[in-house]
Amino acid sequence: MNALIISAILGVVMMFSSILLKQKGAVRNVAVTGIILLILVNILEMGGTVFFKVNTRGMIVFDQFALLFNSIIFLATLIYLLLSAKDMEKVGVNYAEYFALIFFILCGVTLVSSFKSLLILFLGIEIISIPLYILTGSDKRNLKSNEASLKYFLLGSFSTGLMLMGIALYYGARGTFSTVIDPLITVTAKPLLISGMSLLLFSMAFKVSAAPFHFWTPDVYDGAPTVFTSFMATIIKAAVFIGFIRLFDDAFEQVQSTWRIWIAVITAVTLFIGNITAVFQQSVKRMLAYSSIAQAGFMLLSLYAMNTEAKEGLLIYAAAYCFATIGIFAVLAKMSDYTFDGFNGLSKKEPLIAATLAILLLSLAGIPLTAGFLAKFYMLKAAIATPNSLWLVIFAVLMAAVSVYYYFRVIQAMYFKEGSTSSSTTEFSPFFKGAMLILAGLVILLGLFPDILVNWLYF
Amino acid sequence: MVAFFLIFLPLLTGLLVFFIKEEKLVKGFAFLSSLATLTVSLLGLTLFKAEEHLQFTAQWMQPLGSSFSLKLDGMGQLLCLLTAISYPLVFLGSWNSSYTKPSNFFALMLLAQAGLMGVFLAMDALLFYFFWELALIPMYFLCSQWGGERRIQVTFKFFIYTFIGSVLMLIGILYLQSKTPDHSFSLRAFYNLELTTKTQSWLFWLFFLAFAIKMPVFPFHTWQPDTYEQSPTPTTMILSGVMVKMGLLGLLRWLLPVLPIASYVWGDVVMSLSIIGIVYASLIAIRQDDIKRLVAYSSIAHIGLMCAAIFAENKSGMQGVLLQMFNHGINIIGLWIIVEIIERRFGTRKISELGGLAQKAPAMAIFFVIIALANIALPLTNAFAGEFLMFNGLLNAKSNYYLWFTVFAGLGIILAAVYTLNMIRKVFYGEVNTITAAATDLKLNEKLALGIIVVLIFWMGVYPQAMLDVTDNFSQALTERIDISHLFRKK
Amino acid sequence: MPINNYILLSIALFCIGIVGVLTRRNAIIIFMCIELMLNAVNLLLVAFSKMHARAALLAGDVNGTAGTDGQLFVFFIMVVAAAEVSVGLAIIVMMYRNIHSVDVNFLNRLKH
Amino acid sequence: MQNALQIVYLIPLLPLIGFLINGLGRKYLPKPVIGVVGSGVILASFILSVWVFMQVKGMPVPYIASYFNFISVGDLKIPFAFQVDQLSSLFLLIITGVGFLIHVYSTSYMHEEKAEHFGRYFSYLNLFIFFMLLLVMGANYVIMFIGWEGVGLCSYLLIGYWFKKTEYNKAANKAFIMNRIGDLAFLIAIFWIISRVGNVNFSDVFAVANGEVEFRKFSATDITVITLLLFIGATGKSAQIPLYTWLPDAMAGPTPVSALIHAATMVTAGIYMIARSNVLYSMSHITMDIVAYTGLATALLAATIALKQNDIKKVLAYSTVSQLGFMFLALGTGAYVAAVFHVMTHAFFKALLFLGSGSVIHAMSGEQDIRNMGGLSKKLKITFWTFVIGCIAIAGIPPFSGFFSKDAILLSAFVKSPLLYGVALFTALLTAFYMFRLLFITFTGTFRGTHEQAHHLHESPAGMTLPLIILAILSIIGGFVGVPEVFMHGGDRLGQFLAPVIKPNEMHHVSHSTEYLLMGLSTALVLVMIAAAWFKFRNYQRKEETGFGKVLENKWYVDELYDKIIVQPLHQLGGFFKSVFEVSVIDTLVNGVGKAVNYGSRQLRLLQSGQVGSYVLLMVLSMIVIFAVQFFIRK
Amino acid sequence: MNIIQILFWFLSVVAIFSALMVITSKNPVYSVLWLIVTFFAISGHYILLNAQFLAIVNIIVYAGAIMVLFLFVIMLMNLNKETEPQKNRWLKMAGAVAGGCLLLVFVAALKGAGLKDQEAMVNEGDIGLIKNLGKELFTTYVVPFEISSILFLSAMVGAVVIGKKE
Repeated sequence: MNALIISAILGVVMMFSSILLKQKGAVRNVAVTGIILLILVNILEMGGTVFFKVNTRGMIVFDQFALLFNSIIFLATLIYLLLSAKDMEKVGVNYAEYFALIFFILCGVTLVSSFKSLLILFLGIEIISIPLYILTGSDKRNLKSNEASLKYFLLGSFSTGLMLMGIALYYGARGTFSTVIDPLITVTAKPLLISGMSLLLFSMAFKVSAAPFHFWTPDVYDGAPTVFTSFMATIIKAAVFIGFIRLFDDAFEQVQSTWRIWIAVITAVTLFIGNITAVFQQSVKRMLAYSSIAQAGFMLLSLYAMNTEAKEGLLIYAAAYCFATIGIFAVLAKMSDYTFDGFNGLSKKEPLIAATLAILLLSLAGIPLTAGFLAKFYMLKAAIATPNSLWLVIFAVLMAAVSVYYYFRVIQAMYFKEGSTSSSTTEFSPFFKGAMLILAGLVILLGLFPDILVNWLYF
Repeated sequence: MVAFFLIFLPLLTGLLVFFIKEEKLVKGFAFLSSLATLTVSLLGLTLFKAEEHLQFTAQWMQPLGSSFSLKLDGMGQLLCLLTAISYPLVFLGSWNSSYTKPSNFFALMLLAQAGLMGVFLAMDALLFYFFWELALIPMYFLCSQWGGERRIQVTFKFFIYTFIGSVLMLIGILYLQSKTPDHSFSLRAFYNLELTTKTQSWLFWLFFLAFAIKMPVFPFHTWQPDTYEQSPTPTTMILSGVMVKMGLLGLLRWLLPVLPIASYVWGDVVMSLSIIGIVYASLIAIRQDDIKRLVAYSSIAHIGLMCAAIFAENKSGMQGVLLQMFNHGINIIGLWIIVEIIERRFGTRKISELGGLAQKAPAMAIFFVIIALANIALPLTNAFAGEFLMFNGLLNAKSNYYLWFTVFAGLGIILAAVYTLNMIRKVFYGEVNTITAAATDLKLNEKLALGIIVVLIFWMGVYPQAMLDVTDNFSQALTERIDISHLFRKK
Repeated sequence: MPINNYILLSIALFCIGIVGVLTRRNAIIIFMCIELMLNAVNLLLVAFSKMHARAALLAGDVNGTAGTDGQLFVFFIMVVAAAEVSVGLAIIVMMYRNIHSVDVNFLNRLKH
Repeated sequence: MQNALQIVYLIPLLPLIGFLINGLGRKYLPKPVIGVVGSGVILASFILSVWVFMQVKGMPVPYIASYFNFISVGDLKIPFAFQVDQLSSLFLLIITGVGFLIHVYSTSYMHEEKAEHFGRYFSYLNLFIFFMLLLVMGANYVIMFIGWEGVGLCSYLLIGYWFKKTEYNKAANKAFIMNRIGDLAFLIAIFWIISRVGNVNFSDVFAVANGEVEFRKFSATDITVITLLLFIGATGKSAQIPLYTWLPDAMAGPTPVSALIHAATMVTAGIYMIARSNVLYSMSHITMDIVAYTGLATALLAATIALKQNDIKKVLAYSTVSQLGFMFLALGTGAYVAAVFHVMTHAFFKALLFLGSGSVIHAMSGEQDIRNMGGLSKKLKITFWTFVIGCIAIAGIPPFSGFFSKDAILLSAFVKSPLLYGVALFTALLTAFYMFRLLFITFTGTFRGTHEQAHHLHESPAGMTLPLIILAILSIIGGFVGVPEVFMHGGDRLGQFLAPVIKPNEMHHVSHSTEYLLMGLSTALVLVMIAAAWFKFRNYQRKEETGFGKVLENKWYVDELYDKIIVQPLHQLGGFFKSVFEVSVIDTLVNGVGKAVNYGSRQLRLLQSGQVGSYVLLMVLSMIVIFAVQFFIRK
Repeated sequence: MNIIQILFWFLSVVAIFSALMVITSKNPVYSVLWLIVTFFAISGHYILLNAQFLAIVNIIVYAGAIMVLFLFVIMLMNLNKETEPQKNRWLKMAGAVAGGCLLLVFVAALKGAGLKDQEAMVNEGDIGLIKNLGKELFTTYVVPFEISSILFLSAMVGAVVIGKKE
């Protein structure tokens, strides 16, 4: 609750900061301070200190899982702001508004991670989506950005329609929007429930860009300003995933046998399309878009397994994935050439950046010692515990091997290829380097000791 | 503590080396580090033989059912010693090569050593997997950065290939873990599993693929000649001398004892593949003109024999394999040292372009001939006892086709003689030509490295028992564990 | 009125909306079709709310509030729709400013 | 007394030390020192061998000196142990004795080599002696095998001693590889023995074979397989059909090497091995027959080839093959003692002949083609006369040594079957013919070489002639140790001496008169052949061979045949694997996966058309599919 | 067939017909107008279901505000002509067929929904009255209500960001 309210307030504060503060740096500082504040109040709430006692009538429940997840998301956002906030200046003039939107989105994220009513889920998703449409189109002169924004908006609204139909059918079957199900009540209108479940599945799959509802992802991620792509591809995706898993864990537990197979199919298709398509990409940004689809495929395994390990794993996955991808996007945002060749010889020019980037890429590829490995490890471990899952797991790891191909192309470019004559990068500030170093350290730390994260769950 | 230091020393020094700038210093430091590791390894064999020194367990990833547990058993002793010996040799033998960014090169080499040690010591499946990959990553960077012209594609193929294998293994590990009663990754827990034949069978292939690619066994070998050819030679030495042993170790520690029934059931298939590989690789080696590729194919043949002998599933075969793992490592490093010298001096690896080196560089010729002969298992050289025991194991295998296996594997011995002697003849004998006319003989450091190798060759050749004693308990326990005859008796 | 009638009607409207999205290329009309879909959902929700209200009544819950949540949800949908429309039209206008068209087929810079 | 024998390890150790000194010091030591060290260690070994020989005389059981565990795995324990008994001590004498003479000879023969290579040469020779001693002293099959392969190695090194010549190196490779084929069979035999006996000690193996061990037994198949495999091993080392072709090529090495390795010692290792395993062989008639017939066939084949060879050493080489065939014939007929006897006499006279030919070659400045020689008897008197003695000995004229040993073999062949005897006798006659052909072409008639050679002709130095003379004497008297019973009561001393190792042959049932008759027959016919040779070749003139002679000159085209049916196909297969199978099958498969992924990627990304309409369509279609499957199929 | 049923069927037919006209009209302005008709029909249904509050809100917000906004934008862009070029005929067909199939599948899926005896209360019940709804909204649903303000804020900021001239 703390985070929900504070983030809303912060959003408003940021709205006004553009009027009050002329200096962009000051705005940035306010935002960073705000996010740190968010983390603090959230951690306080984990410790039991709740500032705002609001009766939500059971529609929102901040349990340990949600709080821990929020902390991770806020931490990721902090890192994101530290690394990329400066690059937002390049996007457009509404600098402070971007931060306001980001804080509103975080507000939506807290809702999505803690809803117990479909209404809240719906509102949360919309609070996330609407600012995102804006952020995607924030580079107003850029036709790509326009296009991405409109595509995202149209497709997103379409999926909202699907979601609402799903909610309506759910309501028809259950008579309530609450996801807290009395296990004793059996639903008579099962087709209604299953149809509703399917539609919700589709729309949530759309939001997490799972195939075959992923089509918006590459275009939107590609078109959006890189700083915001970073935000969308990581924090938002992870947040929606938490919503996804909560929804299906709570509301549809009774029909698990029905949706599990579909999740399996969607997982397989997502892994396949994401990984395979990424192979041929020439632009790193677009590659990362496909890679985010592929990673979503892996995260779907947690949904498929839906056991304790899966949920723990999803937290780690979210953290690992967010940290790594944010870092890569942050570097990418500073490059003038988004193709793979743009990275040629980076290790010579910027050894530290190259090294940290390599670690992040290794993490995404799932190489041990990095958080990415453990994340995948958790997913596989969770999935293999469910019966008849072997084919899916094997498919998943084979696709992971494919993913190595495109992640390593970047490493190859950085380390083993000669750079072009002209400097294709802007200068990296020492601050940025330091932040990258910390990020890489975090990724490795998490890869070695996942306990530090998971143990919070059992406080 | 010995076990811990074997990993920790190279890891720490490896990380330190990154920050040294001066090339000489880097080399010296790396060399000293490798010597220190060797000392630790030797101490583990002599002064600190007691159980408590050889074991190391620490808490790690407790909730996952894993722990940081290391142990130096017989095989571990042997392979760690091999790793520890090969590094000083490699550094010494390639002392004259210079690299761009030497600190990175040597740091990665040492990190790879830490990874290798970890693979050989890990008694926990997750830890094993960790190190398995960790050994690979530095190798990937080493080969891709300092290799030959086609290094990037070739190394990448190698990497993806092995990566696919290892992720499949990961699934196997995960499945096994999910079946253990206390959800533990420890080796002991795996050993206590009782799985049905069917389950074992598919698990077997998940594991075997990983190991087969690593070793490599026909037909999963095509990454290997390319990689050996393109990698910088010190890396190739480690790859072929030490790293391929990871696959064999995997078979011996993680496959056979865990899945004994499947190993028995599929043993014939695996042995057939291995033995096809022996003949196949040997025949290709005969036609090779590139020394590196020749040695690479010869390595495939040798590894094929080891793999086959493992699946003979008797103590003689096991002991032979263990001994041969060590000796093959020593020998092939020796071969590479000379190959590297040749390549560096003459700028070519083409056998057809060389000739008459024995006149110009007699010491090199002598060393090479000795090592090459050891490589084809001449008696009183180190490989003999190993191959002897392996063949003995093969002939006494439980398989119905043991005689065929032995005969065809034996064909490999003959073919090995053919290609090895042909190479010696073409490279060292005959008249000198324009390329080799200006040849000079070995430098002191090269002589020293090769001298040590030759001493090892003869020592292990005359008194192989020294090593056999080290691994005796291990192979005894292993053969007892994989003995599934009691299952048949019940029926 | 049998609830099935309402379900069928809503579904029909919903599908008409989808067909519109599929077949039209004017961004505004596509958006309108989406609004149509939302309205279909609204109708269904109201029908369900009345269905549940009736069920509660039959079960003896006389002054219960059963079914209000459905209608309130509709209210929220309208709220959201309004917000969405404002943003959506802003985007469309922005698009139009740049390329002087609202034809979605022109949106093909981003592909593959 | 027996403990004194503990020091037998010195016998092989001394040559090893010589090898190390000469090998490591070859750059620093002057030639005389190398020569002295090289020969000296062998002399010391010889003295020790004589001492050992004295000790073992009449010793009922072999003395086994065990030093350390060579390989020990589970129940399989292979000690590094030496066995000293009558058989091995006899071989010790031959090896170190003849070896010493050849070392001495070499000091002169190789005098023109550079010190470095001179040292290398002697180190190889010493190493060879070391391995040969290991071979005969080993107390089990594995130690024997070590020596077995070791001598192969030395043979390889020495054949390719002049490593600049590609042809020589090829010959060396051929020798090594052919030997390896045999060695493989030997190895498999060892494994077979291990699987049945549990270890490889001679004593244990023979004990099991003799049925002295409970629980362990050889089946008839086991015996046959083991003995056959061992025999295949022997065909490699002792140059029998089908693995004999390396030996003539091995003449590429320096002549003393040919004398030592390819005539006197190494090639007889096969005979030693079978004689050593006589217990096993006696149990398998099939193997015995195969051994006998193979030996005879080899003897005949090699003899026919030798008829038309023009290289002085090649003739001797084929003669060696032929003589070895005789020995196998003896073994196959159960006359182990005769075989060993022939090994000994053959060592004397064949070493003599080779050294003699070396002397000739030395005098002719490296010329080996006898067509370019002739009339050398005038200039090379000692060489000539010793050569004559050698020829008489090999032809088998009493009382020269060859007569007795060959006679013993013929006799045992006769006992087995008259057919064998007939062919063997024919071969013996051929032997006499080609040997004297060689003698007459080389030493009589007129000189056919160049002027320069004629000018250069001289008798060899004492270092070379002295060994010739000693060997000539041995060739004359060497046969007396095995004078048959018919001539002398208490004859066949050799047989008695070896009795503890080789059980006397019981089937020796030939009347004395028959024996005399056979001896007379063979001697008479040999003399006829010599006379024929004299008339045909005393004034030899060069002429091209035609018809059958050409086939013989080209060695029945066996090398070409092997090349066609074995070498070439394997070579082709290797080429096929290398450039076709590896590339277009395996690599294509592996890379194909990558290519497929790439191709899939290229096609799959087209799905991302950029059109909102198609995206929605695809989404709707997948929804339809999922719904349809959900509600109509899965239920 | 009583009056309610007649009304139901009438409104349904109007809704579907006008909805179809929305998607088939060439002129965007007509589409907007047909959509307004649809909304009115739906509002009629609301009244039929005794959900007067929603009926009014629907007309005010949707028909009144939103559709006017649409109309306004269309006029602004001068799109009131039949400017839309022919879309790929096949794609159009495919779209229509896909939509039809979806409808079929939905209908098939929901036909046996197990709600055979369930009916929607028509023309009675007072939950749809403004009093009841208002009470609920400001007690139970006050939190979502407040949250929706955040949504509006963000939409507002967004509209400013997008709309503001640079």
